[in-house]
Amino acid sequence: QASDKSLKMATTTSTDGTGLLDYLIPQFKNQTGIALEWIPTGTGNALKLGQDCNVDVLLVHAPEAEAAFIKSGFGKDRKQIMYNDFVIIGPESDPAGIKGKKVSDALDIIRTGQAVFVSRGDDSGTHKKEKQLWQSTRKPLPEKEAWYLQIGKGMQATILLCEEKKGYTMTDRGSYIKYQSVQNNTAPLKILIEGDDILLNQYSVLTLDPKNCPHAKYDLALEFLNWMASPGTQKLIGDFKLLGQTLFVPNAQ
Amino acid sequence: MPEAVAYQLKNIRHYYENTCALNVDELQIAKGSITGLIGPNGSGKTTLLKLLAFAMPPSCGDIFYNGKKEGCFSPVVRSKITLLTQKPYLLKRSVFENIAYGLKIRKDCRNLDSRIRTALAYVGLDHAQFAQRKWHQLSGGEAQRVAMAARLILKPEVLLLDEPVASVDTQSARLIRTASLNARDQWGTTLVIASHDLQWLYSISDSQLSISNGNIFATGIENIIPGPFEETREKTVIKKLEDGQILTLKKPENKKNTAMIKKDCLRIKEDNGSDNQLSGQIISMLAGEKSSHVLTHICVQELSFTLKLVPDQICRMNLYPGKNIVLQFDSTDVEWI
Amino acid sequence: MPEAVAYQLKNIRHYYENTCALNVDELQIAKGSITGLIGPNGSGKTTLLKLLAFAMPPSCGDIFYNGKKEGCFSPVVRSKITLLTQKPYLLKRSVFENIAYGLKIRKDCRNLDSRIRTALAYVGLDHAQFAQRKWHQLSGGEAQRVAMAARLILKPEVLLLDEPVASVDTQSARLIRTASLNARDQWGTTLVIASHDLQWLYSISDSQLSISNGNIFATGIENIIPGPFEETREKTVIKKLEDGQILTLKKPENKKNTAMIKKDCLRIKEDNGSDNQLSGQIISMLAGEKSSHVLTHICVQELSFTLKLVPDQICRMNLYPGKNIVLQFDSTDVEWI
Amino acid sequence: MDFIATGFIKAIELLISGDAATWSAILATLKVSTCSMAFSLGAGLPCGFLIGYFDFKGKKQLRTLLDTLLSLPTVFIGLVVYAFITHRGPLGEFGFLFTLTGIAIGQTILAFPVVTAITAATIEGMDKELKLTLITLGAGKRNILMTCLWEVRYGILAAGVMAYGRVMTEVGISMMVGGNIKYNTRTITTAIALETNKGQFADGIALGLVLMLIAFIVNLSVSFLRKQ
Amino acid sequence: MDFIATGFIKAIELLISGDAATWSAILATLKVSTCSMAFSLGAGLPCGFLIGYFDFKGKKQLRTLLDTLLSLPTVFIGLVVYAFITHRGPLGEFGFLFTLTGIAIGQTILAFPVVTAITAATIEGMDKELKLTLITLGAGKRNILMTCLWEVRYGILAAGVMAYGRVMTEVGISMMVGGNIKYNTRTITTAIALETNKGQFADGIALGLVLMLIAFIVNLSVSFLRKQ
Ligand SMILES: Nc1ncnc2c1ncn2[C@@H]1O[C@H](COP(=O)(O)OP(=O)(O)OP(=O)(O)O)[C@@H](O)[C@H]1O
Ligand SMILES: Nc1ncnc2c1ncn2[C@@H]1O[C@H](COP(=O)(O)OP(=O)(O)OP(=O)(O)O)[C@@H](O)[C@H]1O
Ligand SMILES: [Mg+2]
Ligand SMILES: [Mg+2]
Repeated sequence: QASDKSLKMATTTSTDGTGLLDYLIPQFKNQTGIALEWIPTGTGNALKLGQDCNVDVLLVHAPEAEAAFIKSGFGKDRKQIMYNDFVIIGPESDPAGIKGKKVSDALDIIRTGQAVFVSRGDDSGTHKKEKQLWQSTRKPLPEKEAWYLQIGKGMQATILLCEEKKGYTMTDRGSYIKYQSVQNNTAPLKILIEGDDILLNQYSVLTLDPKNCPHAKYDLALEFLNWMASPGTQKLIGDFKLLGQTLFVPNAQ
Repeated sequence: MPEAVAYQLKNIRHYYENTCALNVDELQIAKGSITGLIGPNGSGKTTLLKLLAFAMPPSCGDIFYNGKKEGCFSPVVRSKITLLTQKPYLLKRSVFENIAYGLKIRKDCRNLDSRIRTALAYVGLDHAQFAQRKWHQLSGGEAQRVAMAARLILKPEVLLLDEPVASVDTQSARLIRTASLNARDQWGTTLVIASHDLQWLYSISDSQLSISNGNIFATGIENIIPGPFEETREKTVIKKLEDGQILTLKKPENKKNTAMIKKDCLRIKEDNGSDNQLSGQIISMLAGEKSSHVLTHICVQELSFTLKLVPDQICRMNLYPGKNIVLQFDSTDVEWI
Repeated sequence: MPEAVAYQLKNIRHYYENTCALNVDELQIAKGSITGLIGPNGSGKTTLLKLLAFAMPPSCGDIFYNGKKEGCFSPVVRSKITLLTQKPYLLKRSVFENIAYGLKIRKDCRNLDSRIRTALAYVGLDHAQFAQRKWHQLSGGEAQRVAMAARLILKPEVLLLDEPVASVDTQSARLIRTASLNARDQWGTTLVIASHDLQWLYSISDSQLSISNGNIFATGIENIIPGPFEETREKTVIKKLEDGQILTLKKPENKKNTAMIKKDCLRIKEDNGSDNQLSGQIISMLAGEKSSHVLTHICVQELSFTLKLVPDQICRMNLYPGKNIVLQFDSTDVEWI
Repeated sequence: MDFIATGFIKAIELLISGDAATWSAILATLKVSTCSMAFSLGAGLPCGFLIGYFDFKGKKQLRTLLDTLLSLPTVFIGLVVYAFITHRGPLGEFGFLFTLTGIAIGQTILAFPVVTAITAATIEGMDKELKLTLITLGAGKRNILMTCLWEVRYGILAAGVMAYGRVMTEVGISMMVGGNIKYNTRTITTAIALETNKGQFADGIALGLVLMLIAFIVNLSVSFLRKQ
Repeated sequence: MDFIATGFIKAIELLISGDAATWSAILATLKVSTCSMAFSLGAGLPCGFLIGYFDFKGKKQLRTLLDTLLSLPTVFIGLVVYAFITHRGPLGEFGFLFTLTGIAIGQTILAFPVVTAITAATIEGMDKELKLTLITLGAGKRNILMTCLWEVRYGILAAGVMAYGRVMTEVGISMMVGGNIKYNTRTITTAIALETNKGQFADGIALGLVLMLIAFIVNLSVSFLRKQ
């Protein structure tokens, strides 16, 4: 009985780590009777799991990779669900002096000043976004430079390493709020840049193409997709707060 | 009816790496016999016993047991033949469990306790005192005797004993002798026993095999004269002893370098007929198997000789241990091996 | 000048768990002496030797070496005293390395090769043939002899030997005897030797200690009559032998249950003066240390007795192994232990 | 430093309060570790025995190979198992992916060389006389196997606890093959990894302590096999 | 399945092409594993010897504790080490965090119980006669330690390769304490974890093979200690 009304979803660590799914999914179960299990992992691995038909549905945030995924015939439907925004954080003293600057200018200052910049370097949605920011400076991506640390870890670990190294990094707002809450709001890293258009981060649900994955539960996946986009759920997302701050902005059309 | 044969060995050679430790062209061991195995260290006694126990296959040659070629894990071999190894190893459990092990393997656990009591009594150990001891709570000789009990309890068809009395006191050696004879008489067990305690071995065995350098002689306790020898111009070789005395022996055939003299060919001086006259000293005299003769050890410098004497001669010549005598034998009585 | 004392033991008790394995009130061992240790299995020989080697501390009591109380890792003890253990253990390396080990520890590596050649010769092993063998490529007796060589090469002040000839052939036993005497004569080594080969032990030791149930008697090779005994109405106890013969002994003091008779108190029947008359058989006769007397073993059913006879008596009475005789002793000559 | 102290307190809270997620992870951990230990011991002990007991050509090479297998990274094992049991893999139809069974398979592969290598080393160090003694007492092949293993039981015990430690602490396989699904395939180690990744160090410490408590209880219960 | 085959080819390419990131990870792995093995052997062999050689009160309890330490999850060790060497921690001023030294410290803690436990078990299984023989040959305490270890060298070797396997395959410590910084503290295992997380399974397999190649070479070079 459980087997026909259950779904497996691969998702990024941020949706799990912030507690959003723990908040949403029981309601999904209540309303539809579908038990959803999720596998928190990197965006790259999540897409791979979908490609191999090991899950039924995806919740990820890498628009370009998602488009490619559908184009290759692995995915079928894609629906934007919500976004959050990225911020650039650094030591409160801001030794490089980037506070309030435009993103591309700030990155140029970091590059020329050789201030430590910590990159997730894990091909996650966040990492892809960060690379996009560097591209916006129209200079080659930093790689082996000593000040550019690619650490290949999750967001929290990246922030903590950044704190140790007294450097700068880019993070989604949810992770930053979480970081602050763990540190009892005495965190030495502060938000230095926010609100730039380029810093928006779109989350979408993808269903798998039944042609590629005939065994995947396409119908249930579609039900989940629609449920996520439904006005009720959208309101739930909007109401989800951590330390009194909204993390995700619902934007399903 | 010819005597039933337990073992038949044909053209056995055993090599450790490249050295030949055993070299037996032909050997038969009769059922129900007790065979003593005598030879210096490294002569191949243990090797032979391991082969007889089918604990390792010979490098080449065939061993027949009851007329059949057997292998290591043949059920006949494993359930009927047992070997008391030279360094007895006790399993890391109690004495009781050690002795019971063989029976448990055979799934034969009736009256276990009383049978173990009997087995311990065979080797002179008290059940109450020893049965529950751990393997490491025993003295050297006690461990040896527990190992012996673990073999006796199996009532084996063949009992191979490798120095069963090496570190055992005289009283217990006598018990082991009684138990061994008992096994033969009651269960028809065939025994092969290696030991350096010639007196003990002689008192238990029907016949003896001498081993030297891996070669076997079925003729009993022989006298071995090891090389080197010097050649002379005549057809003889000589050996000089430490005090200058000289042995003269007939020349060996090719390559053989160890001389052997039968006990019967040795005489304590009465006439002057022999070409070898050696002054030596009697060290010990032991009662032979049926008390009708006395085994006498004589030491001539670095050599030692064994003679069989009759009580008559001893009394006539007033022989006693410690007495200096002259030993003689003919150089032509020597055999080369 | 009084004889120098190597060891002095005072009120030594040694317990394994709760059983007392050794109980020595007072014992002295003179420098340069060779002491034989005789006793049945489990009597405490190995325990005593381990204590003398300071390899383990006694449960209580003091051991003085050269007048000083020493501990296990005192440099004097470790460099001067060595023990050949009952089960010789060879290190997992070549024979050469095994023998060299003690010297290497002492950082004394001059002429290593030639010294090892000498040590091997002491025990009758050929350097070319054995030096490079691995520890597991040896027969039982060869291993024993290698272990002996490893002790001899150290030229120790004290050499403790626990059954050095247990699985060694007669020829090598003689070599080990020579080497031991040599050690005493050349280096002044003090030796304590435990062995069940009484003939061999008797031929090497100046004096013997008998051990029984952990108790030591300094009087030499004694005759022990184990219990149980039955009490009679008079002031005696008796022991019935298997064939019905009866021994009568004076009553023991409290709790003692093992009887001992000195060799000198045993006689082969000439008169009729004793209350114990036992018919038995001579089993063996061995030459004593200085050839002036003959050790004679007599078996009376399950008991065995040892006598010291002079050649004279042997010739007069025409004694020889195998002869049936009557043994006699006075019940008052018995001591209880 | 604070988070270690906090972790201690949290560990006690987790256990007392009966936190459902924690207990589910504990249960999952116990299930897979029991399973994988049973299989790896069942296969590893005989294999180790054979390798240690017999002398054969190529033994040394085999031992070196076995030692190399000890360095199999858990993620690597996870990947390989994944390749086999993924939906499109040769064993896809059994649906082992993201199940405890899948994790157990991977952990068995992880523990097998550990058990085998230590058993082989222990059997090799065994007194050669034992072999001879058993044969001469009439032991068959099976008896020899069982008795030898029992004789060297301290070594075998070491093999067991070592493999157990390996299985209990691995993350790569559980993560890769199990998928770290809450209330299902989340084990204590993947939970620790997750908490740590979230920056919840105190929770990580707490779960680590819980894991060690389990290990302690298990080790205590096999310690009767130890020499007294 | 394909990615395993692809991984094989990629492994060869990585090594031949001299890929800078891979070689940097190889070097980092070699450095920390050598360091941590040296320290854990240096401390673990004597400790294991003492525990196995002497009989003392509480020995059994100590052994159980040691067995429990075998189940120290690497992430847990990583967290504890992190707590000490973070710049707010008691050893913060040394700046060990996110350095290879930090990883080596953690891995030493990981390998120490492994070495100690197996050494103790091996020494415990040693023939009691050896002890007596060494004493009677005049060996001092140091000689006894060294000779005993050499006598049971197959067991010690097992302890070594087992600890090496543990050190080579752990991810938690390297990740947590090292920080997985590319070209700096990224080791092969953290690189594998990363690639796997990225879904680059073939790269994960390739790096895993590289790791095992290193382990193979190391094991081969100590295999001369094995019985011939
Ligand atoms: N494993 C082995 N490898 C090489 N040579 C060996 C091995 N075992 C025994 N030998 C050699 O084979 C010969 C015969 O050995 P064996 O053990 O049969 O002698 P033995 O007659 O029992 O001697 P002992 O009286 O000392 O017990 C000896 O020269 C010995 O050195
Ligand atoms: N480790 C031990 N634990 C308990 N009892 C022991 C232990 N070792 C020896 N014993 C007992 O102590 C007594 C003396 O033992 P010891 O080894 O000294 O005898 P031994 O005279 O050397 O005998 P053997 O002639 O058999 O070598 C024996 O009764 C023996 O059973
Ligand atoms: Mg032998
Ligand atoms: Mg003894």
